[in-house]
Amino acid sequence: MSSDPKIEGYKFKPGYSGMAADTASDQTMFKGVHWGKAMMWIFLLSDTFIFSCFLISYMKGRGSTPEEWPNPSEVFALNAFGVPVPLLLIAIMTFVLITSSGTMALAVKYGYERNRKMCGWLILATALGGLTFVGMQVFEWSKLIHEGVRPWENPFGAAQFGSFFFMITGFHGTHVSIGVIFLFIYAYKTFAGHYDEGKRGWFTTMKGDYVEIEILGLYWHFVDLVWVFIFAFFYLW
Amino acid sequence: MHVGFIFLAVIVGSILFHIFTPWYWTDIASNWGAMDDTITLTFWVGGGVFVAVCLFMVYCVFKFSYKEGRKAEYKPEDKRLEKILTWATTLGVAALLAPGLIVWNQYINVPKNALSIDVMAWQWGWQYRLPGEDGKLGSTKVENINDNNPFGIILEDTNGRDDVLIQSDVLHLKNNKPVKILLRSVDVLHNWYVPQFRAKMDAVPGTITYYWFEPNKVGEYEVLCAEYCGVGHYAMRGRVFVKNEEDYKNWIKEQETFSDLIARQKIIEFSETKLAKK
Amino acid sequence: MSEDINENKTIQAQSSETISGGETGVAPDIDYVRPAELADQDLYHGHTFITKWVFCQDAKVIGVQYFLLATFTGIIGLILSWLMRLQLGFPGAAGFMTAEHYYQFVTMHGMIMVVYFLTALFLGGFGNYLIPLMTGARDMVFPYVNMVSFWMFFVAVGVLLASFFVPGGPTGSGWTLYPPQAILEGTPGSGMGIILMCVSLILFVAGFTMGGLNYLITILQARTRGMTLMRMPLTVWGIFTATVLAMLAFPALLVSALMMTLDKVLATSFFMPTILKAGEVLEYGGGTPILFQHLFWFFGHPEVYIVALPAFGIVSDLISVHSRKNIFGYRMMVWAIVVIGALSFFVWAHHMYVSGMHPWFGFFFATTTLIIAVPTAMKVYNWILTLWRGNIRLNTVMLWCLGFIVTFVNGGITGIFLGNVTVDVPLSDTYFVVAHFHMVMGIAPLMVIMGAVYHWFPLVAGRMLSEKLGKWHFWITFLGAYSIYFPMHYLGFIGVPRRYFEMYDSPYITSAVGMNQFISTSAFIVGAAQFILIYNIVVSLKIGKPAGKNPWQANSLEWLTPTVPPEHGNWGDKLPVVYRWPYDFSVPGAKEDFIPQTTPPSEVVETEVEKT
Amino acid sequence: MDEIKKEQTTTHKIGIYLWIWGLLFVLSFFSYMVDWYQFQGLLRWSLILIFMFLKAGLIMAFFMHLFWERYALVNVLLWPMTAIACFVGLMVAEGKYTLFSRLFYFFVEGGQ
Repeated sequence: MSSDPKIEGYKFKPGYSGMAADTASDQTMFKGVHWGKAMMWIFLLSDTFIFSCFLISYMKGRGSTPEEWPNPSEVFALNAFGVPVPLLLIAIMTFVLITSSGTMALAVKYGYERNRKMCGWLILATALGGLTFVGMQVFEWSKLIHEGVRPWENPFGAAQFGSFFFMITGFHGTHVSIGVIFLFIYAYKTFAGHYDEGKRGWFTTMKGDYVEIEILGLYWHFVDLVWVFIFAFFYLW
Repeated sequence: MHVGFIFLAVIVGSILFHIFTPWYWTDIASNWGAMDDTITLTFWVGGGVFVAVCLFMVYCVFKFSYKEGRKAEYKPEDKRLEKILTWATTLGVAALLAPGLIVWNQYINVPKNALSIDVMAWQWGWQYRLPGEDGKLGSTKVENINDNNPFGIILEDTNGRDDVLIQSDVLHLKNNKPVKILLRSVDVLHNWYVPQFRAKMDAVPGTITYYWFEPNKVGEYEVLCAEYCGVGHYAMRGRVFVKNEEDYKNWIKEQETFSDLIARQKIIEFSETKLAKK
Repeated sequence: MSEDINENKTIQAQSSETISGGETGVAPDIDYVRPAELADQDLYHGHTFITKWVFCQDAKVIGVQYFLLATFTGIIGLILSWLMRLQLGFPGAAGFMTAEHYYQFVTMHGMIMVVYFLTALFLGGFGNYLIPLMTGARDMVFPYVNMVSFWMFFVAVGVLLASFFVPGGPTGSGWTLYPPQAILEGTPGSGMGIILMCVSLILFVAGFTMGGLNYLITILQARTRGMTLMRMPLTVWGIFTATVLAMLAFPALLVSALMMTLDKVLATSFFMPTILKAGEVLEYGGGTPILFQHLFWFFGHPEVYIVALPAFGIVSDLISVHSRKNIFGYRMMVWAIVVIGALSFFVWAHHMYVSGMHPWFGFFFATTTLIIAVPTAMKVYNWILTLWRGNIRLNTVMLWCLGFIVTFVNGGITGIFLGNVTVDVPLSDTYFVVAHFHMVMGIAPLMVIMGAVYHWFPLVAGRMLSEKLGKWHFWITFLGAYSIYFPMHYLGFIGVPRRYFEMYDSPYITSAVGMNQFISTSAFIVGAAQFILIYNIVVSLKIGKPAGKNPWQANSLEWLTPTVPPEHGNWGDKLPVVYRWPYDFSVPGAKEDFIPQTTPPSEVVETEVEKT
Repeated sequence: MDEIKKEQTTTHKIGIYLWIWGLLFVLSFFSYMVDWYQFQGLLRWSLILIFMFLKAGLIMAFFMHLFWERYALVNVLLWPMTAIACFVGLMVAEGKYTLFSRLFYFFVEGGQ
C-alpha cells in the first residue's frame, strides 16, 4: 500500500533501482504482494488482451466496411420528456458503474482497516450498483432488439454494428454479472466474519483474509476500466 | 564413437542429397529470377551455418566424449566470444534480409504497362477477364453474378462493356508482357499459383488482391490452387499458355466481349419471346 | 493440513537469523540467506483414492495426468498422420479414404499435435511436475485451481474427440480454421464439427489460463530462500516465458473462436463477406476473412514459441548435466528466451505474406522476424559451446539432445527462408512449409520431450529406463524422422502445394512419387518406433534398475528431495535453501564434478567456484 | 496460506478516493459533452481519447492502487501493452487498406 511492506532482511529501494533489486532478489519478485492479488493482476492482463482483441476486431471491422455505420448517438438516444436525448441511458450506466467502482474502492480501504460493518455495506452497495448496471443493459438490449437490431442485421446500417454490439457488451455484461455474484458472496462472507477469523474457503481450503476484498476490487475496477474503453470506442466514435 | 560417425553420415548425406537430388525447382518462366537468387543466397548462407554447427557438434562428440577422471572446463561466460557471435549473426541476417526487402518492393509495385487480368475463383474453378481496347476492367459485384453476367460486372460501368470474358480455365498470356493479376473470389480463399512463375497471392472474398509477373518463356503451364479451399482443393487446376505476340492476338480475337455476350443474350431472349408468342 | 510443518518452518527461519549475526559485530556469515518472507504453504493432503489420484491437488500428480492425457491424444494424432501418409504415398491403398476424410485427418492431426499434445505436454505436464520442484516450492500456489485446470483440459479433449462422432464428422478446414471455408458447405465438418472445435478450444484456453496463472505465480512469488530468478534452471525459464506467451496469446484464439462460432450459429458476418455459393448469394456480407487470420496468427506465432521455449530450456539443462559442464553463457540464454518471447508478439503476419493483407506489412514483419533469428542463433551457439570441452556422456538423454540440435538448426534455418518475405513467396503453401514446421516445432521439441522422459523418469518412477531400448528408440526415431522431413523440403522446391489429397497428374510432381512412398514408409516406421518407449516405460516400471537419489549427479533441486520419488509437499520438514545456480559442474578444486544448489559456500571455499 | 510478515497495513486517507471519484464523474461528463455538442473530426477524436486515457489512468493508478505499487509490478503489467499498441496500429492500416480496395474495385466511381 502507501508505504512498502516491511520484510525482514530486505531493504526496499525506490523506483527503477528498486525494480531491479526486487527482480534480482530471491523468493518473490513482487515484494509483499499476496499470491491471490498477483494472480488477479496477471489474469486481468490476460483479460485485457481478450477485450483488446474484441475492440481491435471491432475497429478493423468497422474501418473496412463501405456501408454506413449507424450513428450511435442516434441509435442509443432515449426519449426523456418527449425529447430524444443522445446516449442518455449510456450516460446513466456509466454513472452507476463509476459509483460502484468508488464504493468498491472504499470497501477495500475499510477492509484493510478491519472495519467489518462498513466494508460489508460498501460491498453490498457495489453489488447493487452492478445489478442496476446489468438491469439497464438488459433494458438497452431489449429496446434495440425491439427496434429490429439483431446480431446479423439491423435497420440502421452496416450489419456488423449489431454483431459487435451484442458480442462486446455481452462479454462485458457477463463479466459484470460474474462480478455481482462474487460481490454478494463476499458481502456475506464479510458480514459473517470469515475474513476476521481466517475461515477457510469452501473449495480451496485457503484461509480468509481481507486481501480478498482487494482482489475482488481489482476485478471490479477492471470491469469499470473496460467500460471506459467501450464507452469511448463504441458509443462516442 | 559410432554416434559421431552416424551424425557425420547424416550431415554428409544431406549435402550429397542436395547435390544429386533429381527434385529441384522447375525452370523459371517469369521475371522473378530475383526470388530464385534470394533462395539460393539464403540456401548457401543457411546451409553453411547448418553444416558448420553440426560439424562442430560432431567434433565435440568425437573429442570430448566421456572419459573417467577427465574434468570438463569450468567457464560460465565468455563475453568476448558471445559478442563476436552476436554481431556476426546480426550481420549475416541483415545480409539476407536486405535483398529480400528490395525484391519485395519490386513485387508490390506493379509496372505501369502491366496488363490487368481479373482472375475469378470459386469452389472449384477459375475464369478470367481481360480489359478490352480501353485497357480498363469494369467494376464487379458478387451480387450481380448470374448466368447472364457470369463475372458480376456492374452494368452501369462503361469500362466493362468491352472486357474480354474467358469462361474457361485456360488463360493465354503474351510473352514478355507484364501482367497484373487481380484476384477475387466469390466464396472462400483460393490462390492462383503457377510454380514456374514463382509468384502467388491469395484470392480473398470481399476484397481484391494483386500481384504481378512477366512471363518470359513460351509454353504451357499448370495453375494450382495453393490455398486450402475445401474438398475440391487438390483438383482445382487450370492451364496457362504463354504465347508470342502473333498467336496471342489470334487467340484474343476469338474471345467474346461483355457486349457480345449481352447482344447474344438479347438475341436469345428475343427468339425466346417470339417462340413463346407463337 | 500441516500445522506441524508450519512450526518447523518458523524455527528454521529463526535459526538462520541468528546465524546471520550481522549486528553482533562478528564477520558476516558467507552462508547467510534472508529469512523466509512467507509462512509455509499449507496443503490439502488427499486421503482417499479419489482425492489422491483422480481429483488430486498435488502438482506432480496433475503433471503426470496431463502427461498421460496429452500422450493419449498425441497417439491419436500419430494414427491420423499414418492414415494421411498412407494416402499420400500409396493413393487408394485405404479404401475408405475420401478427400473429406483426408482433410479431416489433416486438420485434427494438426490441431491435436500443436495444442492438445505439445502445449499440454510441455506446460501442463513438465510445467506442473517440475516448476514446484525446481523452484523449491511445496506445490503450486493454488492447488485447487490447478486441479480444475486439468479437468477442464480433460473436458476439452472430450469435446474434441466427440467431434469424430457427430454428423458430418470433425472439421476439415485445416488446423488454421480459416473462414469462410471453415463454416461453409464444401468443407467437411462445417456443421457440428467446427462448432465443437471452437468450443473445445475455448474450454482449453479457459483451463489453461487456470494452470498458467499457477505456473507464473509459483515462479514469481513462491520460490524458496536463495532462489533468485537468475538461479533458476533454464527449464523453468523456458516454461515461464512460454506461459507468459500463452496467457497473452490465447486470448486472441479465444476471441477468434468465439467470433467464428457466432458467424456459424447466429450468421453474424465478422469474417464473412458477400458470398456466392451454388448460384445463391448467402445471407452474409461485409466481413473480412483476413481479420481472422490476423487474430489467429497473433495467437499462432507465440504458440510456436509456447512449444519451442520449454524445449529450449529443457534441452539446455539436459545438455549441461550430461556433458558435465556449466551451460555456456547462462545470462545470454535467459535473455535470449525473454527476447524471443517478447518479439514473438510482433512477427505474427509472417504467416500471411501471400494472404492479401496490406502489402507494406511485408517489410515490417520480415524485419522483425529476422531479428528473432539472432537470439535464436545465440542459443544454438551456446548449446554447442556447452558441449565443447565438456565431458560428454553419450547416453540416451544426450543422444536426444544431439538429435534436437541437428533437427532444430535445420528447421531454424528453413525458418529464415520463410521469414524473409521474398523467399517466402514461392515457398509458402508448399511442402517446404510442412517440412519446415514439422522439423522445427514437431521433431525438435519431440526430441526434447523424449530426452526429458529418459532424464526425469528415474525421478518420477524411482527406476531407470532401459538404455538399450532407449538407443534403439532414438536411432530409429531420429534417422527416420530426418529422412521424412529433409527430402520433403525438395517437394516444396518443386512447388507441390500442401493439403493436396492427390497430386500425381501434374508432370513435374509425378517425379516425386518415389519420394512420397519413401517418406510414407519412414513415417510408418518412426510412428511404430514410439511404441518402444511405451514398452520401455511399462517394463521399467516393474523391473527397471532402481534409480536411487540423483542418478545423473545433477545440481538442480528436483533431485535433492528427501524421498525419491518426491512426496506431496516435496521437501519433508524443511524447505531447501539455495546458494548457487544449478550449473556448477566440474568446478576446479571440488571433490566431485558437481555442486548441488543447496551446498552452502562454506563447504566449497577451497574451490574456484564463481559467485552466482 | 501466505501471510505476509508485515506491520498492520496502513491505508490511504478517504479524501484521495473521494477526489478520484469526483474526477471520474467530471471526466465522464466531459466525454458525454463531446457527443452532446457533436464535435467532429480530429477534435472529437482527441477529446475522446484524452478523456478515456485520463479516466483509465485514474482508475488504474488510484482505485487499483497501481500508483502505490512497486515498479516491478507496474512494469510487468504495462509493457505487454506495446504488443496491443502494435496490433492496433497495424489493424488501423489494414482496415484502411481493405476499405480502399473495396471502394476502388467494387464501386463504379473508382473503376479500374
